[in-house]
Amino acid sequence: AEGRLDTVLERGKLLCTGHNGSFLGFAEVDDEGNWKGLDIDLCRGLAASLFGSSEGTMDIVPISWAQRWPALQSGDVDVIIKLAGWSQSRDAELNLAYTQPYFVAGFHVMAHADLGVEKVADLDGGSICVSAGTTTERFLAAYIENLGIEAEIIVFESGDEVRTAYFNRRCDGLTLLAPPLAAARATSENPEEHVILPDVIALEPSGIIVPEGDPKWLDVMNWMLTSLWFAELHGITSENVDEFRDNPPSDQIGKFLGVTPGYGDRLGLSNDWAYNLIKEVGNYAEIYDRNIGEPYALPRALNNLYTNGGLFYPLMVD
Amino acid sequence: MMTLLKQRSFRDLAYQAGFVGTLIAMVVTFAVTAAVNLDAQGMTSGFGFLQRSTGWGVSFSLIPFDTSDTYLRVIWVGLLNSMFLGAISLTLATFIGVGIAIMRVSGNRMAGLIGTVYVEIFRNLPLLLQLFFWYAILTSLPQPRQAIDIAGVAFISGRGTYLPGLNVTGTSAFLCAVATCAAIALAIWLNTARRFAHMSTGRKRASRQALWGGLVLLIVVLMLAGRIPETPLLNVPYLKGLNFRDGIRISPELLACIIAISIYGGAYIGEIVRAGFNAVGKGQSEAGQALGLRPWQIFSRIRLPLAIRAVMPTLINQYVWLFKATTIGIAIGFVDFFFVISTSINQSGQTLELIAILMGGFLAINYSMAWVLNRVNDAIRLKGTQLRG
Amino acid sequence: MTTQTPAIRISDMDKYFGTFHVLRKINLEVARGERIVICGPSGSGKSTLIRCINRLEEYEGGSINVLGTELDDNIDNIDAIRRETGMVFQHFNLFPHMTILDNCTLAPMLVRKQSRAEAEEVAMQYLTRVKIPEQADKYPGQLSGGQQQRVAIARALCMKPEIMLFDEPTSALDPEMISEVLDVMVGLANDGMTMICVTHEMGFARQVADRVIFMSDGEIVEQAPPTEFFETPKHARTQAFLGQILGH
Amino acid sequence: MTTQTPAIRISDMDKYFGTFHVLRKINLEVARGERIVICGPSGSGKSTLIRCINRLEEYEGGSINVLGTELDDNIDNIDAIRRETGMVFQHFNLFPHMTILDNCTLAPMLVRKQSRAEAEEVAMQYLTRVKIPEQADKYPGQLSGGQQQRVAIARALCMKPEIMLFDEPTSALDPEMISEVLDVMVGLANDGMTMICVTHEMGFARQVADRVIFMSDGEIVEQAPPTEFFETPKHARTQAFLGQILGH
Amino acid sequence: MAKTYHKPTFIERTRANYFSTWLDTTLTLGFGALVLWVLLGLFDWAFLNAVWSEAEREQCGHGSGGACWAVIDARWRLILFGLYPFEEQWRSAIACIAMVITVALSCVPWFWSARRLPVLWLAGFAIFYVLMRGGLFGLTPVSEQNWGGLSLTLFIFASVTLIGMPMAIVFALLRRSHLPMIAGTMGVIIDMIRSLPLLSIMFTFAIVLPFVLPGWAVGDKLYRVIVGYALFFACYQAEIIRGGMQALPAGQEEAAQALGMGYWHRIGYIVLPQAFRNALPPTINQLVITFKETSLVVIIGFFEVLASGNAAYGTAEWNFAHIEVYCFVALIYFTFVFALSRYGAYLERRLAVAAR
Ligand SMILES: Nc1ncnc2c1ncn2[C@@H]1O[C@H](COP(=O)(O)OP(=O)(O)OP(=O)(O)O)[C@@H](O)[C@H]1O
Ligand SMILES: Nc1ncnc2c1ncn2[C@@H]1O[C@H](COP(=O)(O)OP(=O)(O)OP(=O)(O)O)[C@@H](O)[C@H]1O
Ligand SMILES: [Mg+2]
Ligand SMILES: [Mg+2]
Repeated sequence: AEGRLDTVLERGKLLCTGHNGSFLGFAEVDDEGNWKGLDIDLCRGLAASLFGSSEGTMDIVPISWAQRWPALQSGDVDVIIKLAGWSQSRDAELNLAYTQPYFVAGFHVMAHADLGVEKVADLDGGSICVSAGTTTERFLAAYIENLGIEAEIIVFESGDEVRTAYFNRRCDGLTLLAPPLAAARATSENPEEHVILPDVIALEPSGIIVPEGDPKWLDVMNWMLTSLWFAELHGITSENVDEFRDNPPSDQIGKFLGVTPGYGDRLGLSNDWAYNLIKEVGNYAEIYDRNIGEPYALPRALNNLYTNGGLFYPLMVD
Repeated sequence: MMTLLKQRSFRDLAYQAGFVGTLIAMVVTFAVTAAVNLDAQGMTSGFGFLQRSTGWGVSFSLIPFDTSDTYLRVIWVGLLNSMFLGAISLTLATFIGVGIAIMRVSGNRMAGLIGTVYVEIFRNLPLLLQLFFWYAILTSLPQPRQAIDIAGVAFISGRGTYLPGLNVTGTSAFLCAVATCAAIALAIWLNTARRFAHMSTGRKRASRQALWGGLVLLIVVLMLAGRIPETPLLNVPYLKGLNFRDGIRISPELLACIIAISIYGGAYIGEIVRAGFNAVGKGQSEAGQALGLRPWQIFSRIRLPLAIRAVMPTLINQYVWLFKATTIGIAIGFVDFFFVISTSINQSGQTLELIAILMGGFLAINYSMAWVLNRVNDAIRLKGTQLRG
Repeated sequence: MTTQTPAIRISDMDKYFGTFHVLRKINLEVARGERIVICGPSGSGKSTLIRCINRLEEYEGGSINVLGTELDDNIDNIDAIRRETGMVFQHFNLFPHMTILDNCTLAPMLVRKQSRAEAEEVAMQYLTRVKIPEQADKYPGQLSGGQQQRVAIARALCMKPEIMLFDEPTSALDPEMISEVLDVMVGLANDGMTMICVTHEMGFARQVADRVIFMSDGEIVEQAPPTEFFETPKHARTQAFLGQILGH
Repeated sequence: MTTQTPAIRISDMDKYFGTFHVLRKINLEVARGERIVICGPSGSGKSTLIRCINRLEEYEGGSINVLGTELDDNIDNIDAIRRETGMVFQHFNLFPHMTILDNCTLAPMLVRKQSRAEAEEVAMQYLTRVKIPEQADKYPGQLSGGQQQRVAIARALCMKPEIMLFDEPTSALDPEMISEVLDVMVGLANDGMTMICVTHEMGFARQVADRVIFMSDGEIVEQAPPTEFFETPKHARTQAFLGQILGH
Repeated sequence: MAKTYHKPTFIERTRANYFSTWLDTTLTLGFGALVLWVLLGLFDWAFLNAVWSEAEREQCGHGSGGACWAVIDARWRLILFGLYPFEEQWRSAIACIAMVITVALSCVPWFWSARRLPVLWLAGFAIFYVLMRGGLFGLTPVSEQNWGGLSLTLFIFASVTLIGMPMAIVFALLRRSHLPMIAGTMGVIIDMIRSLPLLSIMFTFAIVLPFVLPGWAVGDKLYRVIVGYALFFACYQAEIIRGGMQALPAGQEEAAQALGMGYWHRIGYIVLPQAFRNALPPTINQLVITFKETSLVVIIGFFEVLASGNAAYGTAEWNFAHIEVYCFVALIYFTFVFALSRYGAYLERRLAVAAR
C-alpha cells in the first residue's frame, strides 16, 4: 500500500484531529466557530507544510478521546495531534508510532488553602478529583500508593465537572495537567484560596501519532517539530521569516527556508515547506505564547528549548 | 411451476428461507470484509489485555479491588456496580412512576396538577442536567468536620452519608441479603398460592412465625460466622483526618445517580402506567364499587393489576431503556460498567474489544431482564379471548 | 333498618350529565320483596336510574333512601347501601384477571370478612345454582357470553344482598340461554328478594313482576301491574312501544 | 364461472381448533339465488362454518367450492372468492377511523379499482337503501347500534357480491331496531341475492328462507324448508331447541 | 335531605377542586409555596441579578449571585451553529427554520395523507440539504463534518424518525408474521438491539462499520450514525407499534379480508392507522427520548447543541460560566421537547373525542 503522505497529497486535504467540545489551550473554538489552540496550530502548520497554506487544505475532525485510535486506523484522520501521552502499551500494542514529544506537562494537585496542606501527603484520608481521558488516574493511584496514604480518587468524564466538584468541595484536591490546572485557578473567584502543591505526580510527554509502519509520514511529523524549534533557536518568526528568506544569514538557514533546495526533497515535500510552516503558524515560542502562555499565564518551564533550561531541541538541519 | 408459486405453503417456506438466508449472508459478508480490512490495517485484536493489571483504582466497589487487579476484574466490578445501581433505581422509579400515575388519574385536581408538572419537568429536561443538579445539592452539604451528626453514629456530609455497619465479611452479608429476599418471596407465595388457600388461619400464622423466626436465626448465625476477627462487632464511623473512616458509606455520586435516575425514570413510567389506567374500562371498578369494596381495595385488587397488564410490553421497553441510563454515572464519576469500559479504553487503547465487551455486558443484562419480564407478562396475561367492553 | 321502611324510596330525583337532563323528577317506591321490571326505548335513562340507586352515579336534586338509609354525601351511608345491594351489569364487568371462583369470593372475603373456605363454599353453591360449577377455575375470557352472564349473577348473589339490580341481564344471550338465566331469576324472585330488572323480555315481566315501569326521555311514563300494563296501556308512547315489540 | 354450478358446494368438510373438532363432515350445497337460514345452540359452529366459506378460517379436511372456484391453498382463488362474497359480522367490525362513506367506498376503490366518484355514487345508493344516507359523513362511533348494523350491510353490498353471509345480524339490537334491519334484508332477498344468514329470528326465517339448517355440536342435524322445519321437525335435538325458543 | 341543582360558580369549583378537604388545602398551599419559592429564586438568579451583555463580563461571578448571560451574548452563534463557517451561518439558520416548519406542518392533519406527507418531507429535506451542503446555486460547499448546533440536532432527529418509522413498521410486521422463522428471528434481533446502549451503537456505526462494510457502502460518518440511530429507534418503536396492533380487535382485519382487500391494503388502510392511534402516548415518549439522545453524537465528534455548548465555555475567558451555557442548552431542548409533549397531549385528546 502507498504511504499516508502520498494519500494526503493526492487528496489535497489533511484530516487532522479536533476535540468534541474543547480542551483548554490545545483545542478551543472561538466566537466565530474557528478552531484554535496549540494542537490545532500544529495541524495548521502541518497542512501548510504539505500544501503551502492551510487555507482550504485542512479539515479538523472533532473526535472524542475514545475514538482517536480507531479513527486513525480507519482513515477518518491522518494523524493524531491531541496531546496524547507516550506510553509503552500504546506504542507497542496498538501499532502506533510516536514522534518526539512536543509538549511535556506535569500533573499537579491543587488544594483548598484553608486545609493547610503543603504537599500531597497531607491529603491523607481526603479525596482527590481527576478527569478521565488521560493517563492521570493511573499515575495518581501509583503516586498515592507510594506515599503510603489513603485517598479517595474520584474520576470525572469532563473537565468542567471535575472543576465544579472541586470548587463545591466535593474533593480536597484537584489533579490536572498543569495548563488546565493553572487555568482553573486563574479563572476561579478567589485564586488565593487555592494552592497548587509542588509535587509532580507524573510527567507526561505527548507526541504526534501516526500509524506504525509508515516511516515517511512519521518523518514529516518529526521534521515539522524540528523546524519549529530550529526557527525559535535562530529567532525566525512568522513576522521576520520573509527577511530571513530574502537574506539568509547562513547557508543552513537558506536551505531551511528553501532558498537552496534539499530540505524538502528528501521528505517528498516542496523545498520551501518550512518557510510556509513558519509563515503560517510561527515558531514554537509563538505557538506556545499564543495559546498557552498569554491566555493561561503558564510559564514554559520544561517546554522550553534546551538553551533556556527546557527539554526541547531541534534535530540536525543539514 | 406457476401453480407452485401460488401455493401458500410453498410461499411461506420460500419467504422464511429468503429472510433467514439474507441475514446469514449479510453477517458472513461483514465477517469476511472485517477480517480482510483488519488484516490490511495490521490491527491485531485480542483479549489478552484483560489479564493485565490496571494500575488504577475505583472509588466504589462491591467486591475488593485494588490497583494491582486485572482489567477483567475491574470490568466485573463495573458490571456489579451497574446492576446494583440499576436494581435500586429501577425499583424506586417504579414506585415513583406508579405514584405519579395514581396522582394523575385520581380525579383530585391538585394531585393531578402536581403529577403533570412533575412529568413535564422531569421528562423533558436532559437527564445529565438533572444529575448535575442533584449532585450539586448533595456535594454542597456540610464538610465532614461540620457534618450533620445523628446520635454520634451516623453522619451526613458533602462527602457522603455514613452509617454504622457490622464488621462481617462481604460473603456473609451477601448471603444474608439472599436469605431475606428468599424469605420475602416465600411469604408472598404462602399468601397467594392456591395450594395454601385452605390452610387454617392458625396454621398460617404459625408457619409465618416459623418463617420469620428462622430468618432472624439464620442471619445471626451468618453474621457470627462471617465476623472479621479482632474487630468490634459494631462498626461506627469516626472522623479522622479529612474524612470519616469505617462504617457504611453512601457516596454522593451513588446517591445522586440513584435520585436522578429514579426521578427521571419515574416520569416515563408514570406516563406509561397512566396509559394503562386509561386503557382499563371503568366497568371493572364500578363492579368493585357495586360489590361494596373500599377504594383502596378496588385500586389494589382490580385497577392496578389490570393497568399493569395492559402496559407490560411498553413497560419492558422502558425498563430496558432505563437500565441503560445508568451509563450517565460517568459524568459525575460513579464507577459503573460504562465508566470502567471507557477508562479501560483510554488506558489500554483496546477500543474495539472493549466496545464489544460493553455491548456484550448490556446485552446479557438487558436481554435476560427483558426475557424474565416477558415470561412474567405471559404468565399474568389475561386468559381467553371472549372478553367484552 | 326496620322491615317497616320500604326497600327503596326515590323522591323528586333529578340527574344531569353536564347540561343534559337525563332523569326528570323521578318518584318511585319499592316495597321489600317487590319485583319491578323497567322497560323503555334505548337512551331513556333506565340504566342511569338503577345506577343511581347504588350511587354509581351522583344525582343533583331530590333524594334517594335505600333500606331506611339516606343516600347522601356521607361515605359511610354509601358503603352501607352498596353492601346491601347487588348489581348485575349489562356488560358483566367481570374481573378478567381472576378466576371465576376468585371473582365470586373476592368481595365476601374483603367486605364481609369471610374466610376463604367459607366464601368458596358459598360461591360454589351459587355457581351450581346457575349451572356452571365446572367452570370455577377458568378465567372469564374462556367462557362463552351466556356463561359470563351467569357468573355475573352468581358474583352479585354471593354477597347475599337484600336488593338486586339487573341491567338487561339477557341482552347478549341466545334463546336457549335466555331461558336458563330467566329460570335462575324466577328462583330468586320466589325466595322473596327485592329485585329491579331492566329487560325487554316481556314473558319474564308477565310471569314474575309485581309491577312494570315504562320510561321514556328520562321520565317514568307509566307504571302498572303486568296484566294491566300489557293489556290496557294508558299512555300513547307506551302503546307505540309495545306495538313494535310484540308486533314483529 | 357458469351459472350452472351451484353458488356453494361444501363436501365432507372437517375443521379443528387444535384438538377440538368444531365442524364434522359438513355437506352443504347452496344453489344460486337460494336463501338459507342457519340456527342452532351457542357454540354449535355456526359462525365457524360461514367463516370457512370465505376462508377467514382454514379447514382441515374435505373441500369447499364457491361459484365454481375450488377454495384451496391457491392465493388467487382465495382472493377471487373473497371478492365475490360479502360478509356482515356479528359485531359489525366497521372501521372506526373512517367516515361511513369511506367505510363503504374503500374496498370498491382498492379492490374493484373504481374511481372515487363512481364508488361514492354506489355507496350513497346503498346507504339510501338502508335508510341512512344522511349519516354518510359521520364516524361509526357516532351512530347507534342499529345504524351501525345497517352500515355494515351497505358496506358489504357496495362490493356487489354474488353471495352474502350474515352472522347474527340482529344480536345486539333492541327490539325497535331489530325490525328495521330485518326489513332491509327482506328487501335484498327479494332482489334474488344468494344469502346465508345465521339468526334466531324465526319470523325472518319463516318469511324469507328457502331452507332452514339446524346445527348442533358441529354437525348439520336437520335441513328443511321453513314450514316443514317449524311444523314437523324430525330430529329430537331440533324439537327440543324449537320448543325452548318458541316456548318462553 | 333534598338537594337542589344549580350550576357551580368559578369560586365554588375552585374550592371544590383545590380546597375541599384539609388534605387538599395542605397540598395546594404546600405545592403553591414550593412553586413560588422555586420561581422567585430562579427569577432572582436569571433576571434580577444577571449580567446580560458581553461588555460587562467583568462583573460576572463576583458576589452578584446572578447568572452571567454575557457568555450567551458572546457565544450564542457558536452554540446554535457549531462549526459552520461564520459567514455562511445564515444558511444554517434558514435550514433550521425550514426543518422546524417541515416538522410543524407535518403536525397539521391536512398533511396526513400518503401523498402530501412524503412531498412535504422531501421538500423540507431538499431545502435543508441544499442550504447546508451548498455546492448548488453558487453556495460554497460545506462538508457534513462542519455541520453543527441546532440544525444538526434537528437534522438528525428528523432523519432518524423518518428512516426509523418505516423500519419500525416493517420490523413490527415481521415480528408478528405468522411464519415462525421470520417472527422468531426478528424478535431476537429487536430484543438484542434494544438491549444495547445507543452510545455503543453509534460508536459501532461510526467507527467499526468502515472495517466491516465493503468500500462502496461506507458513506459519510454522519449518515452511518443516522442509520445506526434509526435502527435503534426502529427496534423500540416496533415494539410500541406491535403493542398498538395487539390492542386492535381481530375483527378489523377480518372485515378487510372479507371485503377482498390484499395484505398491504389491510395493513395500510386498516391496521396501521388504528395501531398508531392506540400507541400514541408511548410514541410521544419515544420521540422525546430520541430528540434528547441526539446529544450522544458528541461522543463520535459531532458538534450538536450540547457539544457546541461545551465548546462555548471551553476557553479561558468563559470557563467559569458553564452553568449558564448548560441552562441555555437545556432551554433549547426543553422548548422543542415540551412542544412535542404538549402536541402529544393535544393529539391524545383529539383522538379520544373522535374514537367515541
Ligand atoms: N356519561 C354520560 N355522559 C353523557 N351522557 C350520557 C352518559 N351516560 C349516558 N348518557 C346519556 O343518557 C341517556 C340515558 O342513558 P342510559 O344508559 O340510562 O339509557 P338506557 O335507557 O339504559 O338505554 P339502553 O336501553 O340503550 O341501555 C342516553 O341518551 C345517553 O346518551
Ligand atoms: N379461536 C378458537 N379457539 C378455540 N375454540 C374456538 C375458537 N373459536 C371458536 N371456538 C369454539 O368453537 C365452537 C364453535 O364456535 P362458533 O363461534 O362457531 O359458535 P356459534 O355456533 O357461532 O355460537 P354463537 O351462537 O354463540 O355465536 C365453540 O365451542 C367455541 O368455543
Ligand atoms: Mg342501558
Ligand atoms: Mg357465532
